[in-house]
Amino acid sequence: MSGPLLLAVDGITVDFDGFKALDTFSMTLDKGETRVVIGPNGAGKSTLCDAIIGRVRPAAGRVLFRGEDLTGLSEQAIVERGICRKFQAPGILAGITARENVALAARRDRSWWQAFGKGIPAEEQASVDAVLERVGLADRAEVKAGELAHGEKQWLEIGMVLATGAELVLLDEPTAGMGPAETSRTAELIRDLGDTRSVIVIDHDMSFVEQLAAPVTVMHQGRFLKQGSVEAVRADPEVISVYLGHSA
Amino acid sequence: MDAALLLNQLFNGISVASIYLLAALGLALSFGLMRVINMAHGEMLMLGGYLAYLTLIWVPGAPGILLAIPVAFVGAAAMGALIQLSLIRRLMNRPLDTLLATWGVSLILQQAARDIFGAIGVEVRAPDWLNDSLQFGAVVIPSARLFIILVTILVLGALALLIRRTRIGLTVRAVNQDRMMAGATGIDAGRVDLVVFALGTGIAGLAGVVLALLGPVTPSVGQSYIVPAFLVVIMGGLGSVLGTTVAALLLGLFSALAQTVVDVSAAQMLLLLFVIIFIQVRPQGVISIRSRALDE
Amino acid sequence: GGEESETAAISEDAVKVGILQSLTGTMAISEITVKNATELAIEQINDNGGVLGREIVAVVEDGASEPATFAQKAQKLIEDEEVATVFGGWTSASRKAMLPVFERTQNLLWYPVQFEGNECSPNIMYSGAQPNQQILPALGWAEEEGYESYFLVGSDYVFPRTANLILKKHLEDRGLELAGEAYVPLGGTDFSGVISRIRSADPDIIFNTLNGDSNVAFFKQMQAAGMPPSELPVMSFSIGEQEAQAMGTELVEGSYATWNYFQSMPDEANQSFVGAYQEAYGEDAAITDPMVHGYLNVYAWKAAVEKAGSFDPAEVREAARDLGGIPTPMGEVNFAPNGSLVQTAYVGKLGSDGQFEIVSDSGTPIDPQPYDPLAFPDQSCEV
Amino acid sequence: MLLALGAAAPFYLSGYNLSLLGRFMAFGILAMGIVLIWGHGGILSLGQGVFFGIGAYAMAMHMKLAAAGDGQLPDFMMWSGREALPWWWEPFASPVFAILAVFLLPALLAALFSWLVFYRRVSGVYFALITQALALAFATLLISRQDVTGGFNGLTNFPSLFGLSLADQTVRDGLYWTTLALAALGYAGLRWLLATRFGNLLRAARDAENRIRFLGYNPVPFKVVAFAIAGMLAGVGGALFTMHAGNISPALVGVVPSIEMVIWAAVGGRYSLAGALVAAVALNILRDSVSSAFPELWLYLIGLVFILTVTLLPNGVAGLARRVSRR
Amino acid sequence: MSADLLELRGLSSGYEGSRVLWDIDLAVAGQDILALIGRNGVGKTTLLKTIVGVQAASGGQILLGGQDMTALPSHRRARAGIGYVPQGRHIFPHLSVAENLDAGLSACGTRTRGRRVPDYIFDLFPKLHEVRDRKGGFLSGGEQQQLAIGRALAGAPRLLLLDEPTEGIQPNVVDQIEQALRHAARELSLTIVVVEQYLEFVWRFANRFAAMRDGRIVKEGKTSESKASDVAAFVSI
Ligand SMILES: Nc1ncnc2c1ncn2[C@@H]1O[C@H](COP(=O)(O)OP(=O)(O)OP(=O)(O)O)[C@@H](O)[C@H]1O
Ligand SMILES: Nc1ncnc2c1ncn2[C@@H]1O[C@H](COP(=O)(O)OP(=O)(O)OP(=O)(O)O)[C@@H](O)[C@H]1O
Ligand SMILES: NC(N)=O
Ligand SMILES: [Mg+2]
Ligand SMILES: [Mg+2]
Repeated sequence: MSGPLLLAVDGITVDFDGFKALDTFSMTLDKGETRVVIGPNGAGKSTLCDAIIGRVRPAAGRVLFRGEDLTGLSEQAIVERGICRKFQAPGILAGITARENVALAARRDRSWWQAFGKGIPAEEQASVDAVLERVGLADRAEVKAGELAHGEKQWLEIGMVLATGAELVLLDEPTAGMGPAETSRTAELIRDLGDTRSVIVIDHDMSFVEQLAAPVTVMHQGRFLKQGSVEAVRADPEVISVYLGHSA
Repeated sequence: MDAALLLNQLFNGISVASIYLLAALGLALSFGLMRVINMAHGEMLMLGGYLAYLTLIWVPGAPGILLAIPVAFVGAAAMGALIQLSLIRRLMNRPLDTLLATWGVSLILQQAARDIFGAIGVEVRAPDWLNDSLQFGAVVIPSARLFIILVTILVLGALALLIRRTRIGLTVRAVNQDRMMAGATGIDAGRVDLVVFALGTGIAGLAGVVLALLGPVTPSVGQSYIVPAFLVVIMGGLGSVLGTTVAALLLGLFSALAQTVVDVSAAQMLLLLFVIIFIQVRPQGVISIRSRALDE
Repeated sequence: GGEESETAAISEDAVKVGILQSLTGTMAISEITVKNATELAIEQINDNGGVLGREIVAVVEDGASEPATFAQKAQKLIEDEEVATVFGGWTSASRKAMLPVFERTQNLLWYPVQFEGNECSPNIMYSGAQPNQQILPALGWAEEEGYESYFLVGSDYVFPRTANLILKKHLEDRGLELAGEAYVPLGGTDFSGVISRIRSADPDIIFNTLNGDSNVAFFKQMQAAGMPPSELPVMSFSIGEQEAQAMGTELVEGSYATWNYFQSMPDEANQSFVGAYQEAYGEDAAITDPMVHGYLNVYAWKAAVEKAGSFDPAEVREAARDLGGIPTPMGEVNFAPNGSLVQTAYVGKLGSDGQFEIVSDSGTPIDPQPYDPLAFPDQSCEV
Repeated sequence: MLLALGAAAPFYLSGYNLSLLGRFMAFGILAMGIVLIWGHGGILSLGQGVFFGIGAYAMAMHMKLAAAGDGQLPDFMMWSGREALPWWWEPFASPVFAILAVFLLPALLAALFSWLVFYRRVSGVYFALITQALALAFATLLISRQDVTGGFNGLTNFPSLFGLSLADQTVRDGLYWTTLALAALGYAGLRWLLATRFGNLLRAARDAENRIRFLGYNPVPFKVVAFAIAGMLAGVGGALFTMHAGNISPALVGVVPSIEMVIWAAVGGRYSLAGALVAAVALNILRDSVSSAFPELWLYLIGLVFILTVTLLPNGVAGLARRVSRR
Repeated sequence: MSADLLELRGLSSGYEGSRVLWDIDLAVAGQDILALIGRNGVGKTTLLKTIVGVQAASGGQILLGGQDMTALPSHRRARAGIGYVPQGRHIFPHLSVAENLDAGLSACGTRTRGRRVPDYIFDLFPKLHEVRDRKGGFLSGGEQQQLAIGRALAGAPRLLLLDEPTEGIQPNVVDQIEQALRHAARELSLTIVVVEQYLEFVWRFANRFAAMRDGRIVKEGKTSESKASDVAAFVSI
């Protein structure tokens, strides 16, 4: 269903003063694949993102991206290799407009000596417009990002992640604070991405997960618990007992 | 280098560290809480020193020096409270501006001291038992320095108790970590700021008293201790009392030992170099607090 | 330059002079007293008919304890106020900064403080002691007293460092021992390391070129460490009556100082000067060596102007050398051809009243020697 | 308009006042650098005196060597007991090297220092305090190495500049024109820089450093480059100051002057290049006249100026002017 | 039904330069549970913040039990009986769970002395007992949400403001939170205003609702009288 192996998380353990937020966790992701990661609060989903993106150093294990070991690289070096992550809390530059936010993310050459110029190249300009269109912020483009509503900020940040052109996109609870309609739009957005990029989505909203129609990995207490389609996972008694309960 | 020199300097280092610590504690506390640095903090040392001087004119001898301690504490705390209410409160969330504005306060206080007490230093006559020294073989321990170490240990103990064990301490830590939420849970953050700031400047006032036992009290006495105190805060890590203590010890000992081989001025240079190298290794300071917040 | 100031600064009945001392900053406490003494002399001269029939008008500027400000204000006094001459300076740093201004404008500075020598500008009259008029006589006295091992403590600036450089050459030359040498930044108060080093060096005497407040900390910490001046003698070069009293005499009592003037000097000229000063500035005002030099500089300038019959700095400075005796509180003195004052050195011991008791003197006035022949054999003064 | 005012100055100011204006304008060049790093980069440096000092000393060393003449030691080395010129003094005999050093040395040192600190993600108040310690250490170093730095006295007594006599009024006028030209150049250059993407990213790094990291930018070089440029401007200011004033000493580069430099930018307006330039000149003129008339008052006054501008006019006089003109 | 506990009269509020709330009039009776619904960005969070006082009102009045709160700082309002569970939870990250709860006692004001965190909080959220010595900042999102509610309850509020309590919470914990809140509301005679996007959840739980659009309240009513699907229009596009 998808291309060659892109990401391999290989037995990583993240230890916080004796508490193992991730415990020899492994997973792989193919090029062009979308994967949903669910699991109880505290299962280690956000920590997984942190480990991939270089925010926390695993005590054991490796993260391989296109076969290259990422362990020990700086955040921006990892971003340069084509991984970008959206945080659980929206991370945007509040002081500049939505468009400028996206434009910054869209810059291909991010070295300081390339910055002594004004504006951005036409082809990047076009991609900025395309991204804004795609996340539905075209008419809010000139608003200061800090003044956007919570949900709009989330979209803007998704837009920024897209604009970086990253091959692997990590979305940690992209629908947090969104209503059903926005959620559907977000799902649509992510499905569109599927052709060109690999995506890892973390969320608790099962209806959203359903709309994504992608394979699901379930985590529990820092470990791998299950993997399968949404339906399979929903029906799994173990998943029901540790996570879903009966209301969902 | 001979062993006696080394031992003497080790002891001196601890006493210098004590002064650094008393000078830095208040800075560290209010930095942790309000993210502001009070550049007039050195002048709280000065104030403490002059208050000790005045107290000892009024009550000479041993009772005087013991009385000077609460007098200086209260006096400097009151001055701190005044600065907090009139200036720092207005500059909430503008730490760099606070730094500059309090520098203005520092200039004014120094000049005022010059106009009141004269530009030349005044001398605090300590009782004879503080001018003595204990001798252990080749190691000579001046009792004034011993007294300083003792005062520091007491202050530190009291402070640790206050922060760890009392409700005031809890509210201080809560405001420290999330000011908005502390207000919403019923904590009067403004009062916590005031109390902590006054407490910190009061401790600086104490530092002024012990300094007066070693040297003259001059309008600029604070300036000579304030930069090392800043370095202590930097090395200590975000407003942590333990970190501040460890950093003060490191810097005090480093400076004292450096002085056995080089001049005081070279020792100052080395001190900065030491701090810059230190932050290469531990940029978060001695005590680092891990947090999940994206921006610290 | 000089030509113009001849016309602008000097009117029918007045002549403008500059006084440039630190009125603010760390040096103010000392320098203000020199300014006062200078003003006292001007007032006295004006009361007695002025100079060449003209009243002296003093323009006072603040050097703010910063060398660059001294240079800037000197330029202002000369180029803007067009003064005939300037009285001022204390630290060598301020003098060094002003020197090029005086040389460029061909004006004349009267400098009142003991210093490290190694300088003789035709545009400066140095009335403070040269090293051979203060430091070396002190060493001579100490050697006679039988002290063999010397520890040198000083503030970190040019006077102590150069003075000690000269002292070290002479110690070596005389077969005396250098026990150690330590410098503390100006205003520094942490002597723990220095004292530990003194203790382990165990000298016979300390030669102290510390300046200002550092002295309080030094004597205090020495006392706390069990080494008061009564146990370990200290010879100071920057502690005068005023400093001793401000520090509290208990602390420094029994220590020594060498100067060319002490307030306790019994001569009548001195008594009347002390009386006049205290009448103007308070009964308890202490009188120090630099003040007297600041005071006598004005009289020397007056004498030179009268001898030259002109206010032109070039002529005045020629006339100032060899005036044939200017009466001053420290007796009759004279400027040598190299522009420095010929004067006697006195060693004093500080009593509990804050006054020095003179314990020794050089006997005859000493010719000033800007370059010490031992330390700087190849240098000489060319004026 | 400012340029015209500056250009007219030689025609109505006396030699002394022109030289004062020249040195204050040199301060103004430095103050514009503070606007770059503090206003736009959020980097408060309390150590600009260091870079000012490096530029000033580089130029002073050259003039000192020129004054000493061939093969001779500068006077202070002689009386400090030194027998030979230190190797690192030697290249300063060349005027070309000295001029290059004025521009490059402060920039390089600023880059190195700030890289060490920023690389470890130390910023804000911490950075300000470390720069203050740097200023203290630099001044202390200068004082304690008297034999090679002139110590507390600093360097003074250099009568000529590149073979021209500084006593000559046309040379002094020329110096003023040079200062004016460099100030104008600095202003134009910074304006351009702030309008580029570099300026945007610098401001983004100021507002949300970690955010831009996760967009793949490394904020460190942006801050380092800005700091180096500010260092260079400070160095140029220092060199010009030394030429105008005829001396440089540790008293001009330590903690207190370094902080005063920030107040120039604060009073002018931390985001305004022109404001900082004008404020540096105006405050120093004020200081010169107030300290002559009421020496005691100056410290109270500057203290009050600090407090009032920072609390009441966070955008300085430039901000006030803009607000007033908008009405 | 008792008299109105919370009353908003012509309340407006906003951020620098932009007005977010426009003349809000709202009354919440004692022991009511009011669901505040509306799309992203309509001003729900801003309304709650303005009621607790961490955001200043630019006009109008806030009355709690008839007492005017408008000019009071937030800690005074907390002490008057307003408990707040913010969006994003705002746990004190370096305080332990137990200390976070202790801090919640501050809302008891001068009555704090000698008080302990009531046991029923641990009965409501057993998980908190398990992690009571862990630092708040190290908890996962769901754990933090429980802690935030527990902390607000520790202050014995009369009025509890909840901002999206199910956001980012795993489904079975959502159930738990619902149970806990129902229980607390009943036992402690709480009045609750809850902002929520998850309509099914609030409809099970609230007895009244108010829908917001563009900073105004556009519809109010009883949850029993309108179906969740009827008001869904206010939440979706
Ligand atoms: N810096 C840290 N120090 C100590 N413990 C931590 C730290 N960060 C996370 N943890 C712990 O690690 C566990 C995993 O947290 P993580 O945020 O990865 O969970 P999650 O699956 O994203 O949960 P949620 O769905 O609630 O967001 C939690 O129990 C948390 O308390
Ligand atoms: N700090 C702020 N500064 C300026 N504007 C803000 C700020 N916070 C929120 N706003 C604006 O106020 C409006 C209302 O925001 P608020 O957070 O109250 O919405 P909400 O209804 O809670 O939305 P959500 O469902 O996304 O949480 C939005 O348009 C938002 O852009
Ligand atoms: N000349 C002096 N004492 O500096
Ligand atoms: Mg998470
Ligand atoms: Mg909200």
